[in-house]
Amino acid sequence: MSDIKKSGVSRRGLLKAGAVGGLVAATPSIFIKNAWAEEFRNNPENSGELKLGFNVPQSGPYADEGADELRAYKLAVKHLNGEGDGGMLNTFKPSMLTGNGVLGKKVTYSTGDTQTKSDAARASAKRMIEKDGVLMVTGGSSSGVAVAVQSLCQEQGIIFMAGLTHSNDTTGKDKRRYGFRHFFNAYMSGAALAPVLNKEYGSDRRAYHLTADYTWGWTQEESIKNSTEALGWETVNAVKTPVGAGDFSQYITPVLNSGADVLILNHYGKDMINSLSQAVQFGLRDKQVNGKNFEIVVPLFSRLMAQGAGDAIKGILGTTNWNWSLQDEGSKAFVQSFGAEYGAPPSMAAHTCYVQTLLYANACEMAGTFYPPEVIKQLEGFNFDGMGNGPTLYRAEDHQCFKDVLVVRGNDNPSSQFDLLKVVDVTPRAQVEYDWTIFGGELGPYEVKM
Amino acid sequence: MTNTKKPLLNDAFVVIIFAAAILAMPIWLDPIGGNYPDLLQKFAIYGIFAIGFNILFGLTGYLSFGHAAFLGVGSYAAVWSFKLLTMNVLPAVVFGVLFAGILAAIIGFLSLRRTGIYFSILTLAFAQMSYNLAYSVLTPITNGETGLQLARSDPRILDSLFSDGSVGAGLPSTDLFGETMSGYPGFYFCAVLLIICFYISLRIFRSPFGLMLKGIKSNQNRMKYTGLNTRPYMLTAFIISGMYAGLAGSLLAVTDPLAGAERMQWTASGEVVLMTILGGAGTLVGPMLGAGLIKYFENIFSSFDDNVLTQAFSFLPDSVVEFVVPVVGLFVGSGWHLTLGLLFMIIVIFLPGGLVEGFRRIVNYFRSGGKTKPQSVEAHNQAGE
Amino acid sequence: MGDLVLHLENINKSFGGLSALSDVNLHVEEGTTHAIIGPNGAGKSTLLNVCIGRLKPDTGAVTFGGEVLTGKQPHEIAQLGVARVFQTPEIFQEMTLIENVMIPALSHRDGAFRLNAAELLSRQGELRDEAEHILEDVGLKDMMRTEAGSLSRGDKRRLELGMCLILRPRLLLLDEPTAGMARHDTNQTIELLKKIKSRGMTKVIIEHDMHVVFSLADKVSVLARGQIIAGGDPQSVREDPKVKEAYLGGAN
Amino acid sequence: MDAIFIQILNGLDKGAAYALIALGLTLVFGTLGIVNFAHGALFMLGAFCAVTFQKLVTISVKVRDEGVTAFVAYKEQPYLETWFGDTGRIIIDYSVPLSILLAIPFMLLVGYVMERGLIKHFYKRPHAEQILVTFGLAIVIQEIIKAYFGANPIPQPAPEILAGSANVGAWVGLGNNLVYPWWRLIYLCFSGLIIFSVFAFLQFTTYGMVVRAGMRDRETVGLLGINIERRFTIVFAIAAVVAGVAGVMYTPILPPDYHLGMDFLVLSFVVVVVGGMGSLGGAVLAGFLLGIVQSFASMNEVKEIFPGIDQIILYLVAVVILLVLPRGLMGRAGVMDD
Repeated sequence: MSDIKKSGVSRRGLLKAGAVGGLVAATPSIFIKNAWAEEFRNNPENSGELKLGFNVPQSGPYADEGADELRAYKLAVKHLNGEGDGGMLNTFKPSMLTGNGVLGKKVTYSTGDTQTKSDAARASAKRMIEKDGVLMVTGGSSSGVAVAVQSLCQEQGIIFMAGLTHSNDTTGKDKRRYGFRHFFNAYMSGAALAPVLNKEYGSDRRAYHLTADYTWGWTQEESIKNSTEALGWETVNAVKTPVGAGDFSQYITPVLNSGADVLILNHYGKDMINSLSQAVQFGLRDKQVNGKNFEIVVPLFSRLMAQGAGDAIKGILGTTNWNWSLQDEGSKAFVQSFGAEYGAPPSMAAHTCYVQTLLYANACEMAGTFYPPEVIKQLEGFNFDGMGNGPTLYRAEDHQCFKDVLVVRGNDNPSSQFDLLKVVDVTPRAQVEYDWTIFGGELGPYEVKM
Repeated sequence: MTNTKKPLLNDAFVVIIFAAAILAMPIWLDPIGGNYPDLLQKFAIYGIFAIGFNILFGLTGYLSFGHAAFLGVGSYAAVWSFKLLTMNVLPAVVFGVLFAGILAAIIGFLSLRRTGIYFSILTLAFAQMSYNLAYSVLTPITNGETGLQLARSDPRILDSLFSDGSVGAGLPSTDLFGETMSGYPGFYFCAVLLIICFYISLRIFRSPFGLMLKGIKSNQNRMKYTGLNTRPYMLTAFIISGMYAGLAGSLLAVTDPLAGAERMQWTASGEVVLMTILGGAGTLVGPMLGAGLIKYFENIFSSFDDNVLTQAFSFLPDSVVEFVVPVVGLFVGSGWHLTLGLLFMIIVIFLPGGLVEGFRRIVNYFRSGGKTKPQSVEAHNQAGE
Repeated sequence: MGDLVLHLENINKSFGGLSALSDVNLHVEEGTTHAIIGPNGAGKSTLLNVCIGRLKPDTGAVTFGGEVLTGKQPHEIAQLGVARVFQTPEIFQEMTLIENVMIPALSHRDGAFRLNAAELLSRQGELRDEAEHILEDVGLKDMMRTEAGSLSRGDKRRLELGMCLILRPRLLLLDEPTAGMARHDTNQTIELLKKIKSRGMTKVIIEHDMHVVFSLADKVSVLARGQIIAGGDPQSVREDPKVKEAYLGGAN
Repeated sequence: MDAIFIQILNGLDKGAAYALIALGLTLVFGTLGIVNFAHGALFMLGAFCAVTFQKLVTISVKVRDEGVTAFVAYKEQPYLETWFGDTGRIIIDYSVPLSILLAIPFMLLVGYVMERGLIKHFYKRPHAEQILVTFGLAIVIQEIIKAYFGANPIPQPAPEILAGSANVGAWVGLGNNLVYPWWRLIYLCFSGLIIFSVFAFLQFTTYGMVVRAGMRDRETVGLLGINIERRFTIVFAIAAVVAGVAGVMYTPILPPDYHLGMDFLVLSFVVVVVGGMGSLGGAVLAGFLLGIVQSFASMNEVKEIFPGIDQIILYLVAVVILLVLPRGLMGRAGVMDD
């Protein structure tokens, strides 16, 4: 732990720091050594290794998801360093990655716990940046954390490759030049879900929303509302529920006699598991309303959530970023090497984290330097394939990846303990694209003053 | 804490030692991996928070479970000051302290009508209401879950008066007359404030006012029948303590201009309670030690993954490493909470009175030439509720 | 003898239907020591509690030096110069003796509230001298740095007396100041109380021990079943047959 | 009318959960004077008794899914089913109610060990230290659970026959549209039963009399002297069992995870204090009151007038009650009010 390589302290800052503290002597002279040499923060040129910061929830409700993300990161590091079977390195196109580290430097990492709290996540990211000297931070399992860490990274001049974050804001209102999101967003969920909902449930439906009362919930509600109303659905009501409510009965019972025939649960994680299990207990799925079967839709799904909800998830429609049962070459290679390493299939969070790491590494190779502005320019507008989602574009204007979106259904008759979601439809990329200006926000500068 | 018998010189000495120790943190924390700006800042800031909490809890025995509300309000006020007025940190700090003080006056006025656990639950309820509202309904003011952040388009009225108003391509950073308040300068800024806060706290402990607060803790009835109106004393202590929390909150925003609702959650209130008890409630430096220990665990222990462990134990034979790393791994990295929980239990079981009591015992042990002395009554009472 | 300072007029107090005080009228002259005696459960402590504002009477009023005490907060009553020694000493157990006395000393100087956070306790030389003086008076000066909780019961009571005296009260209420004390301690306390008698404050004293009553009291009132049944100078009360019947019984 | 009726049911159901958690807490709080921050953890341990029991009865033959080669994917065929056919299936189906049989002895043991090993030494310590040590213990318990069971909630289905909804509307003559899940109705009855048992225990047994005396006046109980320590242990163990079975029965409503205890911790303290320290009846009353108030505050009609009221209603009601009634609904003087 005596890693005292101090970085990111400019000479000017130091002198004044001394003046402010009135104690120049108290500032160890060891800081000053590196301060001259670097033209950008945490330049790995001197150290011979590229250090990445994996900032994932290790405690709190998303700890399992975080653990899976961490597994994926470790796997990615292995593959980048030429260990293991290479995974998606073999299918990723166009790729300059050779399994020889990045730009000849061995990839190492540092981990931290976001606790799924903005403050803790930023503190953890700062530790990685200030103490461990990481050049890129990645991970996370909620939008609040992603937005918070992303803006921190912008200030610090460190690239942030978001993990699981689904809010439109991450690459909309709160987008940043240094932040990139491979995961899809609420808008895309809505756009992808709409045609399937139309096909399955028809265009004459009355929807009732229960929405987690915070920013992600609202953007998702809005996106789903827009796309279902475009189908001709009517929105009966949209009710906000407190985060972590636990027992949702008082929100579910009014649905019973509201005249709605579809319940849309804009919840994630534990909230979704609870509200869905309870809605099923209240017999919503056995109901007939307006002569139609009552349906429940959960726009954002993950396998871990499906596990928590148990039987309640069976037959429920939703979207997901990726699923291990996909049969394209990239997915197969990834599942193969992940499964061989850990004995279980990767979650969608693990997938996005793995892909993000590879994308960053590749951009460095393409730029021929670790200098962040150059790396960013390589990622912006980057077209790639072979990463499990078909041809994908990292849109330059908002740093959002555009790719096909999976519509899935909870598996009625799973063939194994992991076989919980069944891909119903793949909504092609063209249908989920949108004009980047609709969410506002601005990316900010490439160069960050230090 | 029999303060009447201590000469003033002693106190000046205490402050000087304290100041030296705080300002030299970058040096002596370096070997244990605690030397980087963010953690140093957190030590100083949560030190202020805990010292302030101790003025209420340590002196009067009133256990507030809602102090995070003041921390949060301090942060929001500071960020709004950055957004609306200026990036200079001084107004932000002033507003943070001011708003926290106002909120503390309101909450304190109502909550102090009750004592004991009823008081604790009242403060908890107020803080939880603040948190829940900030998280959802008050989003226009607090920006909800995402947290209140700066934007390039913020008005910053005062800044635009004195300069051309252009802030360059990126977000402006907080400053103290030109000196950026992130990194080490930010730490020194916080450290100086911490030292001032410590001095104020020491003066309160040593003042007639402090004696009155201790009297309230000891016997509220006697205070009343002695002709003292305990309510204004309590309220003042509550407000001072709330302002400390507000200062800490505003400093969180100064070093990192973002304010999130979770700062007001009960877990944050509980954290400062734990810090204070862990270090030693009612002692001068105890709360600061408790704050440092908890923050160190949260930031450093949580980062020890298999990688780090394997390196740390690389002096051992491989076969031993394979065994040791997973076992130790249970207690660090993602298991850091477990260690923290165990630490709470061990300290409170074996060291009633917290860390400070531990040091006292060590000192006593050496003074008495190796013979363990029965624990002094005086020391025991500092731990009191 | 001086004017009447303490008036209790038609005091009634009952607890859940049980009458503790009924129509009590009591008048205490300035500068006297007025003893209230009576069998257990006669309502003596309730009477004192009504005086200091700990209990609110159902009807009736307490006036002291022209001020109506009824309805005032305990601290307001105390600020008017009413101090009380309790049956179980109410002291600051965790604090040293000197601190115990400093608090009332500050209260006497600063009033009910003053934001004296900027001062230093160690700079209150005058008050401290006064406090030490009082401790000397009650014979506890040698122990001024020990913790009050570790004192014997008699010493605690003396400390509490000191804490009251430093307030320079006009009226001092003493609730069984010698209860549970050994004879030697009792005599000491009597001496102490006699000493302060000469200071000219009014005292109301509740006592079981007739030895104490007759050594100290100028006037005696007898309370039985919540009512004053007799009053007057000690000698006449001693001879009142009603008192004998209700209280002294065959003891004499 | 329908909506009001159903919200009352919701409120009662919620209240039953609150009251059950608060009941054990107030027993420990009011009688032993221990501020037990690990009480939520006991509730969570109870819930994990159900999980453990389910895992035990579903120990399975693993039938490998040969279609998946990258890792071992399998379908589970519980031994109980293969060996005992329908009987086995029924046991698995009823694993939640049956797991009470595991939870009662286990929680008794946990309560006993916890009291003898830890709490005992803290009776005379300041509340602050009780908080620190029990909070530490709660973290330790929860981290151990996390290490074994992970952080993800684990579904615990109610028995199939109870999985559906009862037509409560027809029972009370409000039409056929009012349904309520069987399991929630059972939970309501169950908590009524437990509350009744605890009260009966306190009312009609000698142990209970001592406990009640203790709640009224700890000093007196201390003076009674005879083996008071043993009784304290029993009280603590009973509180643990109450929390535990409450946790077991709640699992079909809320799939348990390791953090469940912390989620309920603050709430249970609010309920206990609003009910008033040292009063069992107060805790139960406060539980139901807060449950019903919360349900009504969540109605759309109310939320339209006061947006976000459902977020704060619990605390708002707590504040109002505590400001109006100095010792909560039914608190006794002298219990933890200084």
